[in-house]
Amino acid sequence: MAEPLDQIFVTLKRLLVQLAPVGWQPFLAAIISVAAVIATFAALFALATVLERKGLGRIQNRYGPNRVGPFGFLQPVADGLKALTKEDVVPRAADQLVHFLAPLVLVVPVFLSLAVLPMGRNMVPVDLDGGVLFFFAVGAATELSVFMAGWSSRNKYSLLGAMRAIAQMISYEVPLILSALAAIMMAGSLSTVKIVEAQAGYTGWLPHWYALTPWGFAGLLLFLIGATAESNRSPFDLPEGESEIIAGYYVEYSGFKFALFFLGEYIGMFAASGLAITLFLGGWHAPLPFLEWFPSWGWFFAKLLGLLALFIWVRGTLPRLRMDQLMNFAWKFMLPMTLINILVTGAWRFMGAGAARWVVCSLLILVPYVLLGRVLRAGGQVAPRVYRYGE
Amino acid sequence: MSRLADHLWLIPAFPLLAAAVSAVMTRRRRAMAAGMGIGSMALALVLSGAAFVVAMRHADGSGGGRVVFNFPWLQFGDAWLKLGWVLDPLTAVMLVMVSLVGLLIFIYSVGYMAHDENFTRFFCFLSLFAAAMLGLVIANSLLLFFICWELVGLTSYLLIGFWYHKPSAAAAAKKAFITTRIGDLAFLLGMVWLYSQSGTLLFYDGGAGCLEPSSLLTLATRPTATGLMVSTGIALLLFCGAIGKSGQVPLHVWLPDAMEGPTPVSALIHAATMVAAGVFLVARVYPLFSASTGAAPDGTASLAAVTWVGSLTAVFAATIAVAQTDIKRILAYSTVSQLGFMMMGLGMGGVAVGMFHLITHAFFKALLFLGAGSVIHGCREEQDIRYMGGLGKFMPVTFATYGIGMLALSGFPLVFSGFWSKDGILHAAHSWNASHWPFYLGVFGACLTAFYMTRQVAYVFFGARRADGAARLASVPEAESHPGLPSPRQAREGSTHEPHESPRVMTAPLVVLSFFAVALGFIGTPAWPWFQAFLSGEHANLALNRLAEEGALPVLAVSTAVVFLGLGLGWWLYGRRPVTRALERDVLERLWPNVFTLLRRKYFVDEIYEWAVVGFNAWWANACAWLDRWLWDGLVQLVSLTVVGLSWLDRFLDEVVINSGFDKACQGLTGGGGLLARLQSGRVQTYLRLMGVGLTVLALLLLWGCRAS
Amino acid sequence: MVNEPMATLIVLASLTLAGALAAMWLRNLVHCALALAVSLAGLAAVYLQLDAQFVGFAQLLVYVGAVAILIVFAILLTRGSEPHPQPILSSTWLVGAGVAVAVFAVFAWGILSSKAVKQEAAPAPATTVAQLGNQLMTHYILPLEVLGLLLTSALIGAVLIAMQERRPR
Amino acid sequence: MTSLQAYLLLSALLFAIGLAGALARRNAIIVLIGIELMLNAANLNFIAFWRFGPNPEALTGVLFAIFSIGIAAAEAAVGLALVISIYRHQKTTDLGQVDSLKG
Repeated sequence: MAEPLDQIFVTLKRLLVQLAPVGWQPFLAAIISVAAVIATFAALFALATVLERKGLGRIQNRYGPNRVGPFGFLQPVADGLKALTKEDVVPRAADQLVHFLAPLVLVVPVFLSLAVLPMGRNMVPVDLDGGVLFFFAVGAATELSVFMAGWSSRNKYSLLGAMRAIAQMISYEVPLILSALAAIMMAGSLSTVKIVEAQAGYTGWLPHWYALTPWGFAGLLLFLIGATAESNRSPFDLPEGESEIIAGYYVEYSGFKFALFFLGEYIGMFAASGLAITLFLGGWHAPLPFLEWFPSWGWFFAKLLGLLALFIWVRGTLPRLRMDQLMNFAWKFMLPMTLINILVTGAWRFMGAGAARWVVCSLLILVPYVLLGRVLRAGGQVAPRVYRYGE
Repeated sequence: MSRLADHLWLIPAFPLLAAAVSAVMTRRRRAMAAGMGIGSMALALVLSGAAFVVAMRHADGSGGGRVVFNFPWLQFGDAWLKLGWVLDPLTAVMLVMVSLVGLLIFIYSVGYMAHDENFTRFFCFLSLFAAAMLGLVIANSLLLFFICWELVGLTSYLLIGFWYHKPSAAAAAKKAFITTRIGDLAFLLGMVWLYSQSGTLLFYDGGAGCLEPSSLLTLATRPTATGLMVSTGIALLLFCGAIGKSGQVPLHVWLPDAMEGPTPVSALIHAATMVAAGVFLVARVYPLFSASTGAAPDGTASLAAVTWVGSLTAVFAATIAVAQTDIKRILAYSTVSQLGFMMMGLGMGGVAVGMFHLITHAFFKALLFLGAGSVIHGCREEQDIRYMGGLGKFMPVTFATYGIGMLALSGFPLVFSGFWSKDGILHAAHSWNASHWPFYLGVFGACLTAFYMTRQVAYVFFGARRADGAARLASVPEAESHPGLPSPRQAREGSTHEPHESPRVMTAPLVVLSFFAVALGFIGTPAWPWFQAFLSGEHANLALNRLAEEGALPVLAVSTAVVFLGLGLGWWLYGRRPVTRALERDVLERLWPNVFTLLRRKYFVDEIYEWAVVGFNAWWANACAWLDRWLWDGLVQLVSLTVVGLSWLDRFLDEVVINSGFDKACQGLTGGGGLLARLQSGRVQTYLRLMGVGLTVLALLLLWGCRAS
Repeated sequence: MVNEPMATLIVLASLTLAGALAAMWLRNLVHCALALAVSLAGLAAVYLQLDAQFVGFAQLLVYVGAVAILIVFAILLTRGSEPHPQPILSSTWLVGAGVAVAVFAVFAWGILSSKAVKQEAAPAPATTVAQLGNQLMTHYILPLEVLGLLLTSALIGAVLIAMQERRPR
Repeated sequence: MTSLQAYLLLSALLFAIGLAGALARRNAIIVLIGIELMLNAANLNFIAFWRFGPNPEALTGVLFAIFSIGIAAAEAAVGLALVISIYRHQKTTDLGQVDSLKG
């Protein structure tokens, strides 16, 4: 029974593909899946902007946008129209070509990275053997586009913003990949589909998700922190820090290019959280055995919205980090913790099943976590800032 | 009395003592010197007589009538060199002869040298000579014999050169000394060889002496490298010594020149004793000469050599004597001839024959020399017989004794000793079976002797007096006159006073000597050969019949005939027509002019020697000088030149090759370095470009290489 | 003779070559760096076409992601981005170009004339990342460790050189 | 012309362009970019020969390429660090002027 609903899209696509002549069928299949992915995530983008503004509002004890459409849900349409109609101002000194290409170079790789995520049973746009590697490889292009944007607009603030963004993205890329490595080690393959299958099955009521293991949970947290930094959001959104350098690297952008930057940022967030779901939250698997009836892709998008809520929550509550705190946190906390996490995963992998494994691994993670925190706090690098003059 | 043998050394000791004392005395003590000399000789004569009596008593005793006394003299290493003296008939006879003749000559020389200012020195040398001669006679060791032999040589040199201010005397002394020295060298070699072979130099040492049968046997049987027996070799070497001392043929040249010395010296040394030492040597070591392996019983090779040398000398000297004009030179050549006769006697007849002639000759030759001395003394030192003549009337005693001596020398039959001793020799020569030539030579020599003695007496004592004026001297053609000689000739020009008889001190010895010249003959006649028996140790008994034995008579007849032939010839040529003018050419010269000049010039032997020996010496000296100047000096020059050349080469090498070469090499290096430096331009792209070029070349090579495959 | 894969190859090749030429030719250094990134991305695509996925993604990740940014940073640090007056070519550029042409000629001649490269395309080898992992961890473990050491030393070296700048002032 | 030859030609051309840039351009960073291109050309060669080679399952070509990419990255880092320090010393990145290290 779950089968037809679950595979509705797959069967739909197969029907459409059979319409085309055999020679062209692979092209048609490719086009169908691409169109589907782009459509869904664009819709999600629109939904996300509204949800985020309403969520932030709620967090800041105010209403979000409620004027346009019922409860403000047509706000994205309004923003879209605004972006399209606004005049696209390009600074005279700007480097025309690079200025124009920057948003494209940002959006294209991000959409490419979506190709690897298994959104449902048999619903992965491209099943690559080195799926995770593809995801990170493509992700690396975003830094280049940030630089192009910052540099081409010939604006000191934009250049400064771009430099900060690049430094941040590079610093957090290392812990991001290493934390993903833990899941890959357990699954034994780089292919996202295999990783999700590795998390199938339930023991009693608990699903075999990696997140429910000590190293998995630590890995998930580290991954999410890396992901937020990677997409310049919330506590790590220093590049766009309005209070200091206005709007960071896309300060000279307006109109549709500005909208593209936003699109790129959100899609980046969705891709990262999608990977997080694949690696640690069991992909499209249901959380409980008796919930299997709900379609796999449903579960995937539900988890996606959950994570979105988490991001919004984090954005609303945490203050922005200072640049040196940001860097120190990355190299002196995140990097050691991810390495330890890999160590723990190794230990978990080779210790026999049972309580001992649980105790040892959790201790292995908690103790360094506490020690590292105390060391860094003592050093004064990560501690909250004390404003001696401010008070 | 045998103790006398032990003290035989006393005989030579007295004259030696006298010589020593007179040597330190000043010239004024003339009488003391003469007294010492004559006294010591008288003592020596007495002791010699005693020794003669002892020897007579021992003659028939055991040990061959020989008493020996040896004593260790010198130690070298672990061996002792022993000397000693011996008393045997031979020694006794010689002792008596030497001391008697010596004494007479000492007495004579007192008169002869009366007006000479070096009187004491003369007597010192004479005493020294007498001591040496006596020592030589008694020596029982060839070494002691050799020591005395050398002393005798020394004294002969001193006495010949007594008047050293006369250059001819000095030259004659040197000549005598050097010529005898050559002979002595052979004597020394023989002595050393004998010592090395027999191990001892003692003649008689109780069986171990070198003349005793045991060592003689070893010497005679051991061959030398040249095939001669060792004994023959040693004998010949010793005989060379004798030739030198006794003036035999090759080494006789010094004897006539020795007449430069005072006449007593000539008489003593060059007539009686010293020249006889050579003959005495041969007599003393006669066992060595006659030692043979029994192959040739009557004469070994050495005796044959002695014989031949003797006979040759006899004839050779006699021929020269015929043509001499100096009274003493005629006698000197006669002595050489008579020594040749003695050597012939020793060689053929044995010791007795030779010794008997020696003894007799000693007396009558001494007599003749002393006679000549008194003639010279009388004629104011005139020695050239051509300026004498008719002296018989002025010097009756001298004439008489001189006549006796002449007759003894020429061997007037039966009465005079010369006849018996010469006859003994001719008899031995006649019975010598190796060759008859010595006999013929002997006879011819005897005839010549008689001839030249008559010529001399005729010239001196008979004929007209020829001692007139200076004209003669200037025209004297031959080289006889010694230039610059303050000789009696200057005196002659001064005065024409009459020759006078010598004082008694000179005529007395003449008379004594003339007595002996006659008496000695009778002790050695064949009828009563006492002398020969005494020497050989047998007992002599009177047996007239031996005169008529088969061998003796013909020889006696021949010798008398020869003597009468010589006398007659001499009288025929010189006595019949006495020579009236000094410069008149000699009769023989008129007959055979060139032969006469040959003889007068003494066969040019002196010139030959002059040319040969001195020439060779001069040539060799020049050669050495040339060698030294050119070869060695040249070599040194060469070495220095090469060193200089090398240093130049070194400088050249150093300068041109090394310095400049090195500099150029360095420049080359720095140049090359500069070139390479430009390559390192510091521009990275140049390096890349080079690498690109390299890459293409390599790739091309690789592709081209494997194009074939 | 042009079959289907050759077409894509031509497209990708032209993209890569255009990027490379631009990188070498453009006056503005930043444009050169970006052109390089494009060229390397094109090359990554060529690798993918040669069925070497892992290498392609690694190329993308390392070159396009890291090296390009590094070069851009270097350009900014050495004020390369401001336009500078002198000519961009070195004085003896002709020689350099000549050498490059010679090198290309030799290689081309080698490739075209060589018989070894004549045989036809082989079926695509089915390689998976797991096989690569095995090889790396077994056969090539030493090079892997050495590479790690090399990268850490390069990292430290780069940091040292950059750090000096702050201390002297 | 087989596809292998095509890939090899592409790599040769890429190498030539890189070399030309390295030799002709004046700026040090462009030279480094040229060197990067040359290295990539070499990698392309490896992969091409691996793909059309006799036994592709040996994976040597691929591994070679991976290692070479790693090393190229390290080399680029060190190279650029050097260029930056040279710039700090001599205030220029023009290779023509940076020639003090010469014989």
